[in-house]
Amino acid sequence: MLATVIPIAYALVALAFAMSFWRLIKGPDAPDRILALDTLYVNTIAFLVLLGIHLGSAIYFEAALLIAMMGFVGTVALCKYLLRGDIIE
Amino acid sequence: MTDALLALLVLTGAIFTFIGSLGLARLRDFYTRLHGPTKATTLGVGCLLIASALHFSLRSEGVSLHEVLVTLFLFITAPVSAHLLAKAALHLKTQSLAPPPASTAPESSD
Amino acid sequence: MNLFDHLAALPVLLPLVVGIVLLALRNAPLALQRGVSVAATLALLPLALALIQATGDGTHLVYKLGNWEAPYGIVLVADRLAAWMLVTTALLAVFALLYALTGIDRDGRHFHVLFQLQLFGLNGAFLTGDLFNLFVFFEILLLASYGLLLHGGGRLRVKAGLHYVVINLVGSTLFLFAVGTLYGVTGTLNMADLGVKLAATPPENAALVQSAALLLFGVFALKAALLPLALWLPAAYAHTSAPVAALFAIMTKVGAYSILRVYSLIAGEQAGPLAGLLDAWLMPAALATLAFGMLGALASTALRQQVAYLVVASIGTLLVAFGLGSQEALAAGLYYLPHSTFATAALFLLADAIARGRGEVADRFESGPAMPRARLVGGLFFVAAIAVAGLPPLSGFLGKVMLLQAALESPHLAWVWGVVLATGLAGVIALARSGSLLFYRTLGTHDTALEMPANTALAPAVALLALIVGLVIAAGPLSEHAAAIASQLKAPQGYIDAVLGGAR
Amino acid sequence: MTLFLAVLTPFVGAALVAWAARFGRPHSAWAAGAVTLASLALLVPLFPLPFAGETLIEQRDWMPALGLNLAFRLDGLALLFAGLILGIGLLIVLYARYYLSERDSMGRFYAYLMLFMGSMLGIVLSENLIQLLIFWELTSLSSFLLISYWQHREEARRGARMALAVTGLGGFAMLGGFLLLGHIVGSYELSDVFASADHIRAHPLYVPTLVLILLGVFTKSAQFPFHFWLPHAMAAPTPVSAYLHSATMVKAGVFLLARLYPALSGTPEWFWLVSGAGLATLLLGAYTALFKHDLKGLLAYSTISHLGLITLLFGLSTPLAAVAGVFHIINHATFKASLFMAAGIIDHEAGTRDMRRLSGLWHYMPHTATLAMVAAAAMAGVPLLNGFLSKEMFFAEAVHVAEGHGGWLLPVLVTLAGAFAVAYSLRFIHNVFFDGAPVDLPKTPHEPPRWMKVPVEILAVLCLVVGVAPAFTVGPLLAVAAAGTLQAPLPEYHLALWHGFNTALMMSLAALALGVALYMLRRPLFAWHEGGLGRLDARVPYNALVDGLFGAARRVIRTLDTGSLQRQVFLFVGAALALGIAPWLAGGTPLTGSRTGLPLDAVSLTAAAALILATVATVVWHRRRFTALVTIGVVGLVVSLAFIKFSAPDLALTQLSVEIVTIVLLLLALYFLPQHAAPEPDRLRVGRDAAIALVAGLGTAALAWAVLTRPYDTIAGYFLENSKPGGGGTNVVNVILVDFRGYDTLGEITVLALAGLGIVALLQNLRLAAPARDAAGRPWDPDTHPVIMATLTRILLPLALMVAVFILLRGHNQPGGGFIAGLITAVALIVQYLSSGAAWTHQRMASDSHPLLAWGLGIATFTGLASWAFDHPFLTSTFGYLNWPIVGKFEVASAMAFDLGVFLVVVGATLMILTGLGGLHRAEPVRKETR
Amino acid sequence: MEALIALVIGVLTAGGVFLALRGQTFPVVLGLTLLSYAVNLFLFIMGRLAIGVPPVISESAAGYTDPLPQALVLTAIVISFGMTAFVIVLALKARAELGNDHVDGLEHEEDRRA
Amino acid sequence: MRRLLPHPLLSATLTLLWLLLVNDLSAGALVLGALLGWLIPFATSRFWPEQIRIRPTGVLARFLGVFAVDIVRGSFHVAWLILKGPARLRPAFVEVPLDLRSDLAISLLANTISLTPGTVSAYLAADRKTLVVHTLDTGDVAALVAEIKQRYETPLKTVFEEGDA
Ligand code: NA
Ligand code: NA
Repeated sequence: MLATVIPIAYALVALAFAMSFWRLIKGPDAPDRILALDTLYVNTIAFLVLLGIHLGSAIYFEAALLIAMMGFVGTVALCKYLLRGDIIE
Repeated sequence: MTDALLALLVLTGAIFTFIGSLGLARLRDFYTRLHGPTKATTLGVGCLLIASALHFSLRSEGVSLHEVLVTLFLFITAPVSAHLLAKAALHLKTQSLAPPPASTAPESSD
Repeated sequence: MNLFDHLAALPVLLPLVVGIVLLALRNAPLALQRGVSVAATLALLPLALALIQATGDGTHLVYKLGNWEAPYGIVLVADRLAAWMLVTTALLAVFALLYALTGIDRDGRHFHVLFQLQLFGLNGAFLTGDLFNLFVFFEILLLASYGLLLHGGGRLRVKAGLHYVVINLVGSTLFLFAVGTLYGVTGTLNMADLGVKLAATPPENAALVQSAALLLFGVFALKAALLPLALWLPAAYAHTSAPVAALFAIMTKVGAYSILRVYSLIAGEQAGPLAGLLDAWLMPAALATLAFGMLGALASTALRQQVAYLVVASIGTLLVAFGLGSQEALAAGLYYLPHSTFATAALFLLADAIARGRGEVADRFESGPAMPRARLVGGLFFVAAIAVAGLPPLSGFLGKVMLLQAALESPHLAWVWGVVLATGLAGVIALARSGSLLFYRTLGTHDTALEMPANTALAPAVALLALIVGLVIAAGPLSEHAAAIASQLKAPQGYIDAVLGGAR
Repeated sequence: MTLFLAVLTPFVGAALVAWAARFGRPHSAWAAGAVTLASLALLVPLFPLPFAGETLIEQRDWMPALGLNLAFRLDGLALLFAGLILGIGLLIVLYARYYLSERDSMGRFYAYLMLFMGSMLGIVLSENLIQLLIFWELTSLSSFLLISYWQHREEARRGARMALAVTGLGGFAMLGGFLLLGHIVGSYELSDVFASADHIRAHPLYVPTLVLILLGVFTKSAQFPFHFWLPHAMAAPTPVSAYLHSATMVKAGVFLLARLYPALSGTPEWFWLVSGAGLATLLLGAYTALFKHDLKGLLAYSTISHLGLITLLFGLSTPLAAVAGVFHIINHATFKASLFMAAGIIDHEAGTRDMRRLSGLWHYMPHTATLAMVAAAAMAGVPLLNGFLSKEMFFAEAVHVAEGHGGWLLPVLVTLAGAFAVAYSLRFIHNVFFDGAPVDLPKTPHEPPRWMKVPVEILAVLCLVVGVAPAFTVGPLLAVAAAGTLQAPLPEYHLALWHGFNTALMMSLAALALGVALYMLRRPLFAWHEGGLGRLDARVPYNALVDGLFGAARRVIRTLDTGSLQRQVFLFVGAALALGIAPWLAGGTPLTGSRTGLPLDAVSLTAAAALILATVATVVWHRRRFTALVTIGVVGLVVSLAFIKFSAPDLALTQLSVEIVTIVLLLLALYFLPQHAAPEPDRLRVGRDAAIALVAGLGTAALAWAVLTRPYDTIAGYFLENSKPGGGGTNVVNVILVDFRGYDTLGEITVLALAGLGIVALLQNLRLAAPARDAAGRPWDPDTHPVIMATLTRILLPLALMVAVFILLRGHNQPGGGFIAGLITAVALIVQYLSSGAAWTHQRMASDSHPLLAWGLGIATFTGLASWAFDHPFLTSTFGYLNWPIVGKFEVASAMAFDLGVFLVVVGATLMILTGLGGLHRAEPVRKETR
Repeated sequence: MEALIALVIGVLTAGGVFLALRGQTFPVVLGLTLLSYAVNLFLFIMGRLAIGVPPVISESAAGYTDPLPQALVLTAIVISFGMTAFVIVLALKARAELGNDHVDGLEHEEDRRA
Repeated sequence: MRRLLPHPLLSATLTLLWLLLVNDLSAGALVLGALLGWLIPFATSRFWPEQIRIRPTGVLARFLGVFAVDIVRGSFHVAWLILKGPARLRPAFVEVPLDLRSDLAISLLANTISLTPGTVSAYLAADRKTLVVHTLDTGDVAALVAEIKQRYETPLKTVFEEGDA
């Protein structure tokens, strides 16, 4: 049953990725793009977890963990730039 | 049984992930778009992580709960990101369907 | 293992360790930092000489880092060529550093750390037997050189530095493409092993490995400042501080060294599809570079700029020798290498002293006030100019004679002779003009405010010129050693056996 | 050894002389005299040898590989020249002692003079051609110093540079000639060269060899068309002119003709080239000399003409002509040197050398006048003086050879030249010492100091005694010198004043008569000359040539080296493409190999599409900088996805962390860079760049494809096998990094440390204006550190640190390791800077990262060095398993210590870079943005 | 798949080269970043493409991909990170010293007026 | 005690998370986890000058329960709205007056709001007395504000601020 679901899941995640990316290109404003990038990061986490379940390997876990952290930092930095310009003050 | 549960979790997770991005793509202004990723996506990944935890705990002898860490991370960071994004959007006076209250536009530092 | 067994590794480890120590001592009194830095640089000399000694009989000292066999681990290989480069570097470094102690090392932060790590990079590049490791050490010596080049700052220096950095970053990218391709085809990175594997390249891969090897040549040509990739050098060298420019006299030689090292292993007579790979490219580029350098020397409007172009010319001469490729020609090039290094370095140091001594006009070719100690400085300039122009009786002349003689048997005879002799004359004309404008055409005024060049500032230049005199006096044994190096390069099998002996 | 010492003495003497000057002006003169005498004293005892028909050769190895030995030779020719150089040198030293004024530094003058003397001796005593060339060039250099001795004078500087350029040209040509000669003979030793004379003349390379060598000769001896530098060299002090430009340096050329006469002469090429140049020079010099108003100018052109005469003699290539040539070398040296010195005295006493102002000096300096007249008469070839004898022999040979080549032209021309010689000599005498009264001289002339005249007297007497009784005086010297020249038994000749009424005598008389007539007619002649030929000045084309050279150089450099980075990058990419593509053009190698690849899948396709679109977006929007930053973020994300997809978790982790840090860096930079990007300069450049970029893309894609579709065998297997047993880790990538190739990693962290240090150095006193508003002109948000962000990111810090430790510890066996852990730590701390500010963070942690770098590099390096203690090479790793109570069994590996070093360096460098950059804010009061 | 990855590398290189040829420092830095992505991918795939076989030794492993290129790329990533950081700061230094962000310090009209 | 073990609660949490992270409950892991659990707060104590006190009442537990449920509700709610399509949405900004004072409490409230039905905390007024919330689809604003205060703010206040005042 899992075996049948996983391809569908892959497809859904891929679509999600595509739509987030579309928003990133479309914009129109900087916040939209940052939000899209942030969402792309989370979509990637989803993909990695799927991959882990699919290949039965825990090797992708750290990547997911790292993306969660780094994606957040990226978002924070980008927003801070929009708000203050000087991100380390 | 567990297989069904796993499948269900995976599917739910994937669907929520999808819907989150769908909202991001479809909705009309930035503030409404913000909701999808912040909640749906986060929950979607949450489901997938739980599925993964379950999956590995069953496959190998020891329990696998480190997925909880990722979930925790996301649940702390997602709202903060959302908040900062909204704040930035308000600062940039991004076009909005709902009129932002006056209190969000303080006199700016020059 | 006693310390001698680590001999091949010491020239690399010493500057690294000292660099770290100096980093720890960054807040210690300047005198202490200088002491450590000078002592360490001086210590490189006996090490390098010991390596000359140890490799003199044709031995290859192979040092297996991490005790892993080649080609799996990285090996350091000290042969005659490596030792030769190390000695040249050590000698140059000592005097460049001594000049820096006149106060230039105070103009910015971390000078001594950067200087030691620069030596770490240089020596590492000369000793490594692994192609990817060569890339790593290129990056080390580049980044150190970025720091040194920009040391002190200033408008022109920063602009030149930016160009230098960007072009070298693009160069590094190309290096990786080339190394990658070579690995993708041969599955190895050890230069000796590459030599073996490439020699056995099947025909269906011929063009692939050829283009990889040529891309690699492109990188080395950039480092060596070979036309059309020489445009970064003049500004970069002309606008950095004197001791750094002096030290950089060896940097272009790293490119030349790499060409010699890598292509003697992978493109020698025995090298299958790669045999004679550079024949079509190296010689024309080298001749063009030589001509370009001399035209630059003629066109220059200030001394440091002129010396920078003379560096280009010297690399042109050097690569003409390597381009000829015969054992005699290589010997000529190898004898010329330390000469041109010391000569241009000395001239850079003098140029700085002159620029300081002439006040407002600095080293520009305009009539200015008569600088203090003009006789002494002028005399030194005269000698240095003779050296750089390759006039008798100094080693530049001997080197050129060796080169011209070696060209006698070559099909390029006419071109080589024509360009080398013509550029020689151009050099004389250019330098005569510079000297006459800098020292003779002075406005009678004796400006008392002018900075008197201190003995400490002139001594390093004097010492470098003394080294050149040494090259003349010991020309016999030195040229014979150069010939020995060349013969070792012409027979790469010895290197390959020494490195892969364990594995094969 | 003696010859070597004799040559060395003047060089050492130069230093001595300069030093002696400290004790007062005269001392350097005495020192110079002593040095000259010393050199002479060394040689004189050897002089008997050549007279006994022996040739002394001293040899010691120098560069055997090059065939360059220290080899000296003393034969008749060498003896003659050594004698001239030292003898006349002595007189010059004496003369200059009185000539130089108070303002002139004697030490410098005599030092240069000694250098020159040594070089000159070196030339004439050399046995090895390359060595000869070395001294040859040294004469050029030392004469540069001597001519430019009065460096404050424009004409002195110009004259010196011109002389150096012209003789330098000759020198380089001669180098070529000698190399060819050595190549033909197989040795540079003169003895061998003489031995294989016939082989040389027969050799296909004979002509180029000859031409190149003659270029050297002609430039040095001021032969047409290279004669023009000599008159300009007259800017030198007169003693220099007397020495270099009459007796010695200009004679180096003819010396070489004589030296190589046995080896090169006797071919038609030699005959026509040498005698042709000689004749032209003879006539041109003689003619021009007459019209020079400057005393030294006249002498200069007369010198040119006499050198032409000598050259012509050697060109005729009959033994007798050679003898005559040698003889004239001697005579010319004596009378010309004395004339120059006389001219010097006149200049010295009268304050001018302009013959239009100098007149009737007889009344003021009768003694000097007498000496000058004797010498001038010798120059004119008046009987009873030495000049007459050699000129007789010259005329005779001219006639004799002309008979051979059946022409009357040569005799006529040489007679004409003789006539002009008579005329200018007459002018020298009449115009200066008689011909009315002087015209407003700067000072009233009188006889010079006693000792200043002595050298002139000696030489004048020599002219006379040689002229009267040649056989008893110069005879033996000439014989031995001629023998040395010919390297063969001498021809039949006898030196005498009277040979009866022969053609030569007739020609001499004709020359005398015609000469007097020419001088009588000088007024119309001058008018005619000034109207025509006088206008010609060889300096004009020379300057045009030199300026042309500099101009051309400037143009070339200006067009090539524009100081544009874009051009440099373009050239580099172009060169790389040329190099990479060239081998494929030959054909024969298929682009696609035999290996079958992996199937495509939807997810990869989506990701790839996203990456490609994001890349395109970055390129298209690179001027909308913030947006470009977001799109390049996607590129990085997908690249790390690719790493994951293709089994490289470590790479993915690294890429992800680096990605974010880079974005933070770029944001920091963006704040200080201009908010608006400048518009593209021109469409053409954009098109050009796009084209080359496209080709580069295709190239790399093709390269990747070519490799991916080919099988290969790799050394990777070894790593997989030995990772666990040999390296003690199961994460092979990490084991390679910290063990198999730990040396690379050591270098890599050094690079990182260097980046940190370099950046710190760059940031030092870097001042940048902080923009007050964003790109759209909005003021920044007043809320510096949003509470919610600040509070919650603080919660993350301990979590992140824990994850970092986790990643660090497991690195050896699972994806992770020091580098990633370091980046995580750094990022965790950077977030604190982002959300709570630098000031706030620095209250809570050390702000100086240098110690981290030092410790990191230190730990890594000393872990490597530790293996020395166990007799292993640098970086040899070791590992073992400990079993502690409760904790249980766990691994300890030296590689882990190494990885800890990596960790510390990464944290240190990253913090150093980011905080350093972050510290740039509040650099100076906000000012208006400029791009 | 091989063709796809080759295409990706090609696009990254083309973009990188084009941006590296721009006149302002910022796009040049972006270009260098793209180039480093391109070459890192290139170096990585020199070990050929393999899915689900990471080079981490374990009994359950189906096989291992070539670990060496991965190690090389790791080193390359770190180095290019250091280089990028340096060039970014240098760009700021240049902007301060040259008064503008053109790689050759060429001023634009507005600045001459300013 | 305070200086040796600055944040006992944090230490405990970290030790637990470490065990999760390493996926291993062996003694070794526990020791190392405990070590880190002590070391990290110790090293970062200066980032946490103030002691976080939590009233260990059931309030916290109940709050977490509510929270968990609301996340799921929130997600389904949003999902439904998205699928329904943008046309039907009635987005609005709502100002929620705050009783909470401590940064931590306010931040947690903001997060909670963002993760629960139809709301995202968009803006915290400079005086920290009002939190501006964006809602996706609102009829009765007052009801929403009341719900937020009652459902989330009150428990958070009891947990983090009772007794502080
Ligand atoms: Na989110
Ligand atoms: Na997030």
